[in-house]
Amino acid sequence: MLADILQLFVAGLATGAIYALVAIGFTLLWQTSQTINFAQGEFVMLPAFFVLIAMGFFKLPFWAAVLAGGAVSVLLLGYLFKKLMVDPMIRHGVLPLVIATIGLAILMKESVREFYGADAWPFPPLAAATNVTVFGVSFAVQSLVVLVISIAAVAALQLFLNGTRTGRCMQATAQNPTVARLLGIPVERMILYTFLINAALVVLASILITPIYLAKFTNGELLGLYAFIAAIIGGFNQIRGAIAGGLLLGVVDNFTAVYISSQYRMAVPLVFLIVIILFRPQGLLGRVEERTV
Amino acid sequence: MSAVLSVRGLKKSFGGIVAVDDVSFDVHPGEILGIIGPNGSGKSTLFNCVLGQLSPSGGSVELDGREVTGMRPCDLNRLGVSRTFQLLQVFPELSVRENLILAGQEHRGNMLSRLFGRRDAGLGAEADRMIELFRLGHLAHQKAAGLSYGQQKLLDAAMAFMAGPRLVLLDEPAGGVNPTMLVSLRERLKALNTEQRATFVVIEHNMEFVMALCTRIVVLAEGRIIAEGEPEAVRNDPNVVRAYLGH
Amino acid sequence: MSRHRGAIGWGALAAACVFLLVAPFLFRPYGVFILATWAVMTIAAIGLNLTLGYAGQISLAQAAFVGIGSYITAYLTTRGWPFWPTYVLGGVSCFAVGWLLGYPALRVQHHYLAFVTLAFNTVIYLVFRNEEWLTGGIYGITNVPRPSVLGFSVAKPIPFYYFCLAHLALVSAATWWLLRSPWGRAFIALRENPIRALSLGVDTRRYTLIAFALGAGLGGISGTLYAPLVQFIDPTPFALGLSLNLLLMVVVGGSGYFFGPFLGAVVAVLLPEWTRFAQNYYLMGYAVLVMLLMVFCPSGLFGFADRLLSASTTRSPAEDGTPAQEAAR
Amino acid sequence: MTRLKFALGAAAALLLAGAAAGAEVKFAYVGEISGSLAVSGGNFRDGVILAVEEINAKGGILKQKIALTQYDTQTNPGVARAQMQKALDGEPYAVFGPIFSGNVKVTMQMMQQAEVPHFIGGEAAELVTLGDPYLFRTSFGQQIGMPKIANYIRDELKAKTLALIWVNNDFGKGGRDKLMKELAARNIKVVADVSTESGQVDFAADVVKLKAANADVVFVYSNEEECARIMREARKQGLKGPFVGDTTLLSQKTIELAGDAANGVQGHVGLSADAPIPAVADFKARFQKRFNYIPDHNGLKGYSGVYAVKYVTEKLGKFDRKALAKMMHGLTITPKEEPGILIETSWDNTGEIDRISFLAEVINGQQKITKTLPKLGK
Repeated sequence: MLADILQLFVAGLATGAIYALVAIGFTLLWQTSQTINFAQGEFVMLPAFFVLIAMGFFKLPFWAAVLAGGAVSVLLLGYLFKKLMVDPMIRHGVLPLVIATIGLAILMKESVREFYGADAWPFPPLAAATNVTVFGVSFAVQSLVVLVISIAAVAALQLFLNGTRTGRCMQATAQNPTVARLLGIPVERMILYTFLINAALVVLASILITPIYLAKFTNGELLGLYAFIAAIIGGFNQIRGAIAGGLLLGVVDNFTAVYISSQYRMAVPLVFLIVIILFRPQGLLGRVEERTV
Repeated sequence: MSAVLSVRGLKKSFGGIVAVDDVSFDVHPGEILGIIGPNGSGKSTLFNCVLGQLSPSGGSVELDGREVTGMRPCDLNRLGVSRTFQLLQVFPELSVRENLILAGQEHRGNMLSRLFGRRDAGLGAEADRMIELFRLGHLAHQKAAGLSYGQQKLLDAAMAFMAGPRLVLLDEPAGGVNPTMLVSLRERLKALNTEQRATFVVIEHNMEFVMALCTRIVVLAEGRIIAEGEPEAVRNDPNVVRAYLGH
Repeated sequence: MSRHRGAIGWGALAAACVFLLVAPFLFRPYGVFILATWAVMTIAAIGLNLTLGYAGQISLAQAAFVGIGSYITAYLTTRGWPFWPTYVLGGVSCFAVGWLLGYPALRVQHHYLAFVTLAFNTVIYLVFRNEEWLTGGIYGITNVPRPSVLGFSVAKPIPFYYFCLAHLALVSAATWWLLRSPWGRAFIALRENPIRALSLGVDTRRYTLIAFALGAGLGGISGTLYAPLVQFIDPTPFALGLSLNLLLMVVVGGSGYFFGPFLGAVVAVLLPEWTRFAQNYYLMGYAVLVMLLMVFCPSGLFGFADRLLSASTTRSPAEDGTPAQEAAR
Repeated sequence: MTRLKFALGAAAALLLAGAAAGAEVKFAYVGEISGSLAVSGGNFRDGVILAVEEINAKGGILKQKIALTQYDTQTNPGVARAQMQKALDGEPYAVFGPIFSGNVKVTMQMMQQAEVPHFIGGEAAELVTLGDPYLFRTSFGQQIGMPKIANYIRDELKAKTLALIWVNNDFGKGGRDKLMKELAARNIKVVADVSTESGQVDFAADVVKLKAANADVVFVYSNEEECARIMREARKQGLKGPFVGDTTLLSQKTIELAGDAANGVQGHVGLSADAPIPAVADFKARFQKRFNYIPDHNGLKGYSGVYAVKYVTEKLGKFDRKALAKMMHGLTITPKEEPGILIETSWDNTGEIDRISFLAEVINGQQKITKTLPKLGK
């Protein structure tokens, strides 16, 4: 019993950590450029395939492939995404961009399905698929690795944002671009950085989960949705919030499936979310975004 | 004579900062009361508390002797209190005429009659009268977005009078309006004051404007009333001078 | 100049109407079915446009309402009910549910609201799928009968197409009329500046609920037509995808423009068909087209047309409601 | 990569087909190319393509080349109906697909009216009971597979209790409901009934539930990659088997994805590209060469379906839909008569299909057929 709970908890954390990684991206983009990226899930799905292509087609060793695929992804999902889609549209409010990203999601999914194949493909794991058993509970080394690496990544990100000048400039930009501009911060560049960071995060997420999820063109669908939920629960304007939201969601989801209903598994976290939003409209750890009178 | 509006011990604090501190004053029928004070003296906050835009932390607001503290703005408006905002607040996508009709429609009939009744809610004539009064005739059918700043200011003010209010609170009506326009605006307000027996409260920076327009003046500083009385008296009040110079 | 502008609007409208009336004689049954689908989806999109385009309240739950409408009609007509009562019931119950769903809208804003509605949609979908005793679960409801009007059956493709078209005309007329009423004015005020509206006596709370409920109601109506159109109902069509698709219709067409949804639905329903010449690539082609559309006319097709026309003419009276001007409001 | 080449190739082939018109017989694939059933649909479609290309290479049917057109239902009944209408407007000789049973149901009436034989991939039990004389299965319905499995669980495994984990879509739910009935009839108690989502990746919670039930047998009924993930999680949590499944659980794809975790699973294999039959192995090789991936049983379904049409049409000596449908009923085709059928196959007069099937077990990464179950007819 207790073992089960521990089991569920850790498994939930591992999945939640991934949601968190992706949710942080959501949050960053929203903060700095009011971008809601409905293709975020597909952003995680794609890099794995770049790696597979690099390995299968260009015959690179795994790590080289990861670097190559990562670089391509950051260029595509970070730089080009901002230059070609966000920049022309952002002036016109949130909705057109949302629609465009929905289109982008379809495009990415369909391209992978058509050019690489519809079935799931195995992906080389970062750690051996073995388990460690700690008092009666066995944990997959993989999920532990996922957990550790994502925590490390988040910590590094926080260190960067709070510890370095650029990081602080980015935060200033996030809090209030206008003021930041007045302070002489190169807002445009800072925004670009957030897009690159987002791309880096999804690449990391992709490398971490694909060995467990298996590489498949539909991987993005649920993941993107869950990451979005996590970001919202967390308040959508707080990195800490996104993390909390992600972990919370992962754990709640697991416990729901066991102790409430597996048929309504998808629904419970959402209802839970509605309740949170109704009683804390600014989200779990969110700041209130004042609306000017 | 009994007050149209009487504010008693009104308080509003945001976290630690006290923006409005124990403010009390009356507004009498037919008068034009000016509220002046340096920036950040809590004028607009006071307004927003009186009008239910913000809920006051303490004190009470009475309209014709009826407690209306913290009442929703739309209900307060239906009781005959209308206002303008410091920043421009017209509806850019609606035509001038539509803006005016909107400003009045919620005072006519009920939801159903508004749905099934006349398209202009029977306010067409009234709207045209306002358009005349504020010299907006040639613009009647233009989108508000197409108006100049001054013209929008006029429209903004005109909207406040559509429903024949008992009490009108104007938040910096003169802000950013050019001198000539300023004169015509002042005339309009005086005219309305005499014709409609409408009562005004005016927040304003522009001293000339206030002195010329108002019959009585309340001076705020750091959220407290430091002086109150006839324009002349206030002008010479040492506290007021200090407050403004000290600013 | 407003003449010329109006002329363009009315001309286009007239042409479109004529086309829709003669369409069945130009196309094979497949084309007629697609057009009927277009009509049904347009009704749902008009509803969403009320909520989003006019009242400025984003909703990602429209598919749920289409679903509720569909299931009500499917469930009852397959149990011997005549169509019309289910039609009314579908619209009314969605109106009611929409009203309730509107309450969160009073508390939360923007993406939070989008999210509450998104969550609602997911929950409803799971109910459709899991409550087999009621909805037939994943087996769905088969052989939904097509109604008859005054004893004249519209089961055949062409009559049913005209049946859907008639409903679309009805809904459009009603919406047009609604938007010219003080309600329409209040909706726009709600979208552009709720705080000012509030200070002018507009009970924003009530109008928000109404906007939500009306949008939902139209979703339900379109659902009650969707069931007899496809004649088989299962949960899959009513997942989040359709809600996003409807959002796409509204935004691509031009949210807040009366005729936006009509064009948006053309893009969402017909475009994938036209791109099918690209064989396996048709969905990609569709996606790319949507992205380009958003990049080049972010205010939607009507926003685009409106800009072109305003460029060629000066600002013009917004009184007599020509499409172009209605669009402009 | 090769998919790209193939796609271009297909496009080119299409143009050519258009150019070299002449005597053609129209086949249509109407099924799931995108959407949640894209994998099964894609397999089925590629099976059809392979068969069509082979037949055309050999000069076609009755000297007429087959012109194949594809229609994507997006796994959505509304779209399916539209696409089927579009296909019918082209007056095809025979239609293949859909795979999604919902899409079969929504199009059935139209097919009946149009009197076009259609060879479906849907395995939902009730499809053949709706009285459509033009409907033919390409693999047998769950109402035929499940009794075999239930018997196996009772007789071979001597199980009294069973824990069931299934994917909540028309395939999983349909099979689950059937199996429940059969188990009840053999009074085997279902002590855990765990529903999972298609595309689900984290099965920790579900396996915890299975463990808690601690049943004699764990029955896994889902699509290949979910099966693989379930098995991995089960091994991880040390869930004791035996693990029983039908077709998908024992498919080569599942084994490839699950690795060692798949070892020891056993069960029933209806139609399988791994069947111990030279013709099937040969088909698998050709398919893999052509499309660069391993077919699942849907590949075989599409492939053999096309050959059934070829066989019957040539027997009739003319293209006659009605006659084709009539002849199919109660027909048995053996590989001797038509190699393309791969396995001896019979259709009864409801369009239900009957084939031999297998009991198998996964032994160090390989599916080993332990027993061949005869056709029900014999």
